[in-house]
Amino acid sequence: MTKKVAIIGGGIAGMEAASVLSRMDIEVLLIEKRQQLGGHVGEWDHLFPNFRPASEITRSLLNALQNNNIKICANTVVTGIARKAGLFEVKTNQNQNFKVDGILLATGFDLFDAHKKEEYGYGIYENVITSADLEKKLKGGNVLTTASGCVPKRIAMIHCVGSRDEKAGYFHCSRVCCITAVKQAIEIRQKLPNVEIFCFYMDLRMYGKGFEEIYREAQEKWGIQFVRGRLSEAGENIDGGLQIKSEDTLSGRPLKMIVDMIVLMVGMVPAESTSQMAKMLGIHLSGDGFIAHDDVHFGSNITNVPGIFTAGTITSPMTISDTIADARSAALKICEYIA
Amino acid sequence: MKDFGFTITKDRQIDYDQHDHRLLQFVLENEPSFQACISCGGCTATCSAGNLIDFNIRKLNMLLRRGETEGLEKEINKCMLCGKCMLVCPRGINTRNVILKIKEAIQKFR
Amino acid sequence: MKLEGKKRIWDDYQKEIADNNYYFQRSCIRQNFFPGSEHAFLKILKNELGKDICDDEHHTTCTGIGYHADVVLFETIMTVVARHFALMTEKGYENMIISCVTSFGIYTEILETWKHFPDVLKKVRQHLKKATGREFEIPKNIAHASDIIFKFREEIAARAKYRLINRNTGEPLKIVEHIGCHYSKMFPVHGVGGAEFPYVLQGMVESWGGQIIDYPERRHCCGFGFRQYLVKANRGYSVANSKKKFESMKPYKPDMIVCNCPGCTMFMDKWQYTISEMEGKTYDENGFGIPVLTYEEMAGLVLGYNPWELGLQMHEVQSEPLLDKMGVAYHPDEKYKDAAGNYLGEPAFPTNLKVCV
Amino acid sequence: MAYHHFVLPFSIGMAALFAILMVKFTIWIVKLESVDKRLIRKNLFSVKTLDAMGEVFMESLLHRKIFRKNPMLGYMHMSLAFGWFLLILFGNFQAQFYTRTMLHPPYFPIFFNFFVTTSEEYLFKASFEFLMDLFLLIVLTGLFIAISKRFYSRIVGLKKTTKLKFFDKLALTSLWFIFPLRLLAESFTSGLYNNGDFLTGSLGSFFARHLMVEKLALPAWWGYSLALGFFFVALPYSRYMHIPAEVLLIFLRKYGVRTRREFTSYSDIEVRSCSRCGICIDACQINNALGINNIQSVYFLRSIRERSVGDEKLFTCMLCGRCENICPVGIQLSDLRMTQRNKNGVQNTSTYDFLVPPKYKVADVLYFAGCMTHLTPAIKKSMLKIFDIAGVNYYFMDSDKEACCGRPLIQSGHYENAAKLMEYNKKLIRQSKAKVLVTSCPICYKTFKEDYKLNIHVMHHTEYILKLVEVGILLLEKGDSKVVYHDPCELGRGLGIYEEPRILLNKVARLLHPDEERENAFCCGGSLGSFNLSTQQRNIIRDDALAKLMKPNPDKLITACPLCKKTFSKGTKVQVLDIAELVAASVIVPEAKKALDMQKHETVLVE
Repeated sequence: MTKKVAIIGGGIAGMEAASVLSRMDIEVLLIEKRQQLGGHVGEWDHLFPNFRPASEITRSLLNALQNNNIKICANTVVTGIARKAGLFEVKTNQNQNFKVDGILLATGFDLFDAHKKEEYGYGIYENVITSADLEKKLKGGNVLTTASGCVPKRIAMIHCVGSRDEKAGYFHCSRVCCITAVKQAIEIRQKLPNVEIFCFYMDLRMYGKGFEEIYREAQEKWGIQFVRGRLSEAGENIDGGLQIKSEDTLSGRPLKMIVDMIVLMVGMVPAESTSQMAKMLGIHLSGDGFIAHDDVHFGSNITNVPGIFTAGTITSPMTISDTIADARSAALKICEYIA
Repeated sequence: MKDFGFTITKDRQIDYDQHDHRLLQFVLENEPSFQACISCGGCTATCSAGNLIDFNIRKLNMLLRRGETEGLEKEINKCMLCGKCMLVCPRGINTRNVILKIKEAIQKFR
Repeated sequence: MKLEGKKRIWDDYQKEIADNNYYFQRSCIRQNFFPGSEHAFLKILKNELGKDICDDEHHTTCTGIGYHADVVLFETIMTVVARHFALMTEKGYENMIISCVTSFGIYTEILETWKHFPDVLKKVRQHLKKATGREFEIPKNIAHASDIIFKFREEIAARAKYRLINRNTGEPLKIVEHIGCHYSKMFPVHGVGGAEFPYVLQGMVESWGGQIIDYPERRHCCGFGFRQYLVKANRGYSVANSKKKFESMKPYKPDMIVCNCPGCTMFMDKWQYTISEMEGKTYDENGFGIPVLTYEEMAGLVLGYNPWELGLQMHEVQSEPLLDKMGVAYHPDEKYKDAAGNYLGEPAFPTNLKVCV
Repeated sequence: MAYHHFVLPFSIGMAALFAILMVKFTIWIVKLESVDKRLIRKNLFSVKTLDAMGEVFMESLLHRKIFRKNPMLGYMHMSLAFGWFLLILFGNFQAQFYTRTMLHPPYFPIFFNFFVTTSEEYLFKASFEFLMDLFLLIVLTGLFIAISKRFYSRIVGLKKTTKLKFFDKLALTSLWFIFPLRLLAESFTSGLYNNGDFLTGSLGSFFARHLMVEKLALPAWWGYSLALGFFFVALPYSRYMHIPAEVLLIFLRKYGVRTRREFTSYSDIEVRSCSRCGICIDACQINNALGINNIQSVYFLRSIRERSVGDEKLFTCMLCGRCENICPVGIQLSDLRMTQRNKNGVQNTSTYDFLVPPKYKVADVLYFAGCMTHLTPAIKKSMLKIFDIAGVNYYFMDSDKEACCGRPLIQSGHYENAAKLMEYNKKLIRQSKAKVLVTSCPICYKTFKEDYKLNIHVMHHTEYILKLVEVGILLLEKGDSKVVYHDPCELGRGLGIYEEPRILLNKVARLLHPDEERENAFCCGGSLGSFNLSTQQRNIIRDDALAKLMKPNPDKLITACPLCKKTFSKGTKVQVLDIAELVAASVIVPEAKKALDMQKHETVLVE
């Protein structure tokens, strides 16, 4: 008899795991709360480190889902999961009731709500946007302008917004924001060659393959400046410009400058659904609010509840490459379990 | 003007918009490798002059980047141009030329 | 600036403020330097709003200045504050109004400490008992005096004789508000509107017809800083902070500054004089300086109180230009007379700051 | 007297040339520094003048140096210069023999074959006719190579030939026409009168058979004269000015005049003496390894002439001295570059007040490691070990308070700033009362030796160690490792230390020889002389040099400069050592050493 797996979350982790499992002759239910698959990546324009269009990723993942073993349930939210006779019974808001052998949680992350950093004035100052907003603007293909329609002359990119910040409630590093800032800064410079860009960082964590190289390119080729210091506060000027204050820690002096636009590099935080799901299933969370693995080295994809597995950013912030790798290993783990 | 026995303290803040960035522009145009500085401080650590006095070439370069050029001339004149900094720079910055260009720029924009 | 964004934050920082029956805790600086302010406050509460408020002659300073100047220990100040609670308890009140932002900060800090460290509270009760034989209840509600005015701003607006509108142009007056660091920066939840975009003064100004100016250095400290002012060698640092604010607000051409904290009022006012004497610089267009008012004085003007009774002549920056804009009636020749009508003589005039004579 | 209007262009051109040259030479000599003038006065009537004449003959006519470097190119230059010289010389003899008098107009020998068409006999007529045709042929072969070089420079083994200006083109074109036109003119005339020797005669009879030589002869003579005239007028304003300038240069050099720190009249003569042969381009690693071919000495000198010296030409150069070593004219190219880097009086602003001499310290030997050696501590350690084993009373003068020797500042053109550092070091040296100063860094070594004007013996550690070995204080054990020695620029070409390291290395290892060594050694690419090269560019130069050095497949690469060591060690897996390290590892410490008497020490100290 064919085995059946429910994958909750149709972002790139869920999609990749679904396609791998389906090729191993396992029936997959891919449950996505929204109309579209692709998750956050679907809303992104281009990707680091090679400026590849994000749509290429989602398209190729979607193509791999064209398979008889996969059933996609869009606009579907899981309302309950119960264990019955070694199987899981999954109930949804569409009044469906599925019996599956294993469950893969791939519900991903939420972007940090930048409103919470009140002193940065997101939602109040016209020219404060988030990295996700910027990505939407870039995707729209329009010229980047300030709220008053002018071409910005100076832009500040603020790293670690909602990451590594006890005051924002999150201690963890979101891993992808540093490199995203570099990527976005380069993209802005490509579109607006006369704009000055300052990245305000706490530490630069260019850990991935090719990251350091584009960081260097950002400095050398695009003249992007990096200031080590956290933004303390932003204030709006009489002409809509933004006055920002930080310490230039490497000069050991406070720094003030007027910029035309601020881009807040919002981090990855646990999705709201993660804690609900964890509660419902009795899965452990780690201190950062993401799903925990009991063994830090061997425990990836495995939860404390047998039969329930994880893939992607439900367990910690990840890049796309890491997410894909994690989804593949999750497929392997789940396969071992149901075999 | 009245003497109150105290004066208004000068701001320590770097006011980026109030500064003259011509020096920096000149140095960057003539020695673009300066862009790549990550302020690691290797140059200062190996500096022959820096081992004798409070001469911090990393910080000077940093202040130049922020347009804080006051006092730059007095400081940069302590450099002996020996080139040790160039040998240790992890980003391959042509530090000696940076210094020469700073000196030149100081003359130019005096 | 998007108002919806601010409203969203204001919604997050709603504060419970008692309706009536208040025990009033005066402020050292306010009653000494702006004596008309607390007088006006009591008058507004009693006469205009008909509230029951106890102005107790037995309470003392909270010792906050000493505390922030590192000469009074936390244990000491907690006991002094405990005594004030005891006085309130003895008088049968449960809601406390605090006139001073420094005190307000200290009270909230102490109450927060007791919440987390019940042992400390126990000890303070023992200390107070031992020292004075008194016992106390923790107030049910603590509010800064401005919170009360904020709460009843619409009632005051209904009784207003003047509005914060420039009579000549019909435009709202442009007003800079300054809430004072200790009002909500330590505990944003205890301030109306929180710390980053506080609403307490803005709410009053809006209700009374004025327009708030949000300028880049709005959040910056006035420069008082206790140690910074108290030690003469540090005063240059204190004045530099006020100067930073003046420079930042100047392009907006504000008609007045309204302050929440008595210390801030004092320094925003007096440093304008100092800067004008030191550098010949003033921050309005005509050389008078920007008038700095307490919120009680502002409320008093709105309600049509006599500006000299409000004590506006006690300020370093004189307020006649503001009174003229608002259309407030005043008698120039009564400016330097006491309540009984005796001429008190003119003060020494500043060199650079203009004064209407 | 023989005359025809066509001689006018030649005569006027020649007169103009002589007049211009007179003016130019006079100005140059008048403008020389007074010290230099004194040198001329002192040496004018000495054997040095004869010496100079000899060199003029060897270099300006025979082009011996070019010959050595590149026989094909040498032949080209020699055939043109010496061939033409012989044509003129023998042409005059011929005219004299013919007229039997010394007095004839200057154009007469030049156009001899036009004026003398009869078969009238004179002494050695046949020989003269034969020789004149032979010399013409020699010149023409040289010209053929020159023209080919212009179109295809690789014929003469040059990778790149120089680029030309207007007057150069005029002079060059005229020059190309002179000898073919002479050949035509003489051949037509020979054809007309049925005379001439193997070349002009046979060509003449050939032409006479096929062409109307009677109508062509005169225009050809006109052409010949015009070509000469144009050439002479263009010469002082073209690259060919190098011919007379070099002659003057040779004399002045023989008299002891040298390039100075400032740009003098002598420097100007040097700049004008450049023949634009382009040999410097081939020697330059920046060209060979990086393909940058607009900063080499030939272009740099041109930029001086055109007053367009830019930072790129000025500061990219590594001052390795390879071009100077190979320059056929012997121009002091590195020093000339330094005259342009000179920033004295402009940026003399450095202050090194922070350098406070440490406590008075006396020693026999001073050791100055140098800034770069502090980044290669193994060299330091080895030297200290050698000093200790040798029992030398030494003082390590820059052990913790490192003051730079000043050479990097000199190389940047800040001589006056460097002088401040030199003053500090001199004070230390003087107060030590030492007799020998040993340095590990050739960069420091050169400046201590040349700029400090010390009255004590300055040695590079290579020389010093060898001395210790020679007097028997140090005993070395010969190992079996195969090593290649890299000559550091400043030590080799800079100061001619080639033998000492090789003698030492032969005592401790098996020394292998790369193709390019000694004067022809490469620069490692780390040079402090360049201010513009990027790390990547330096790495390419390094790798290029390494590839050639490593051809003999050594176990170890030995050098004698901390900077070379540091540069090379980043580019190869083969162990790179300083000679001091290898020696220190090969020292034998015999019991007998202790018995060595102080006399041996004295020998070292005194020398």
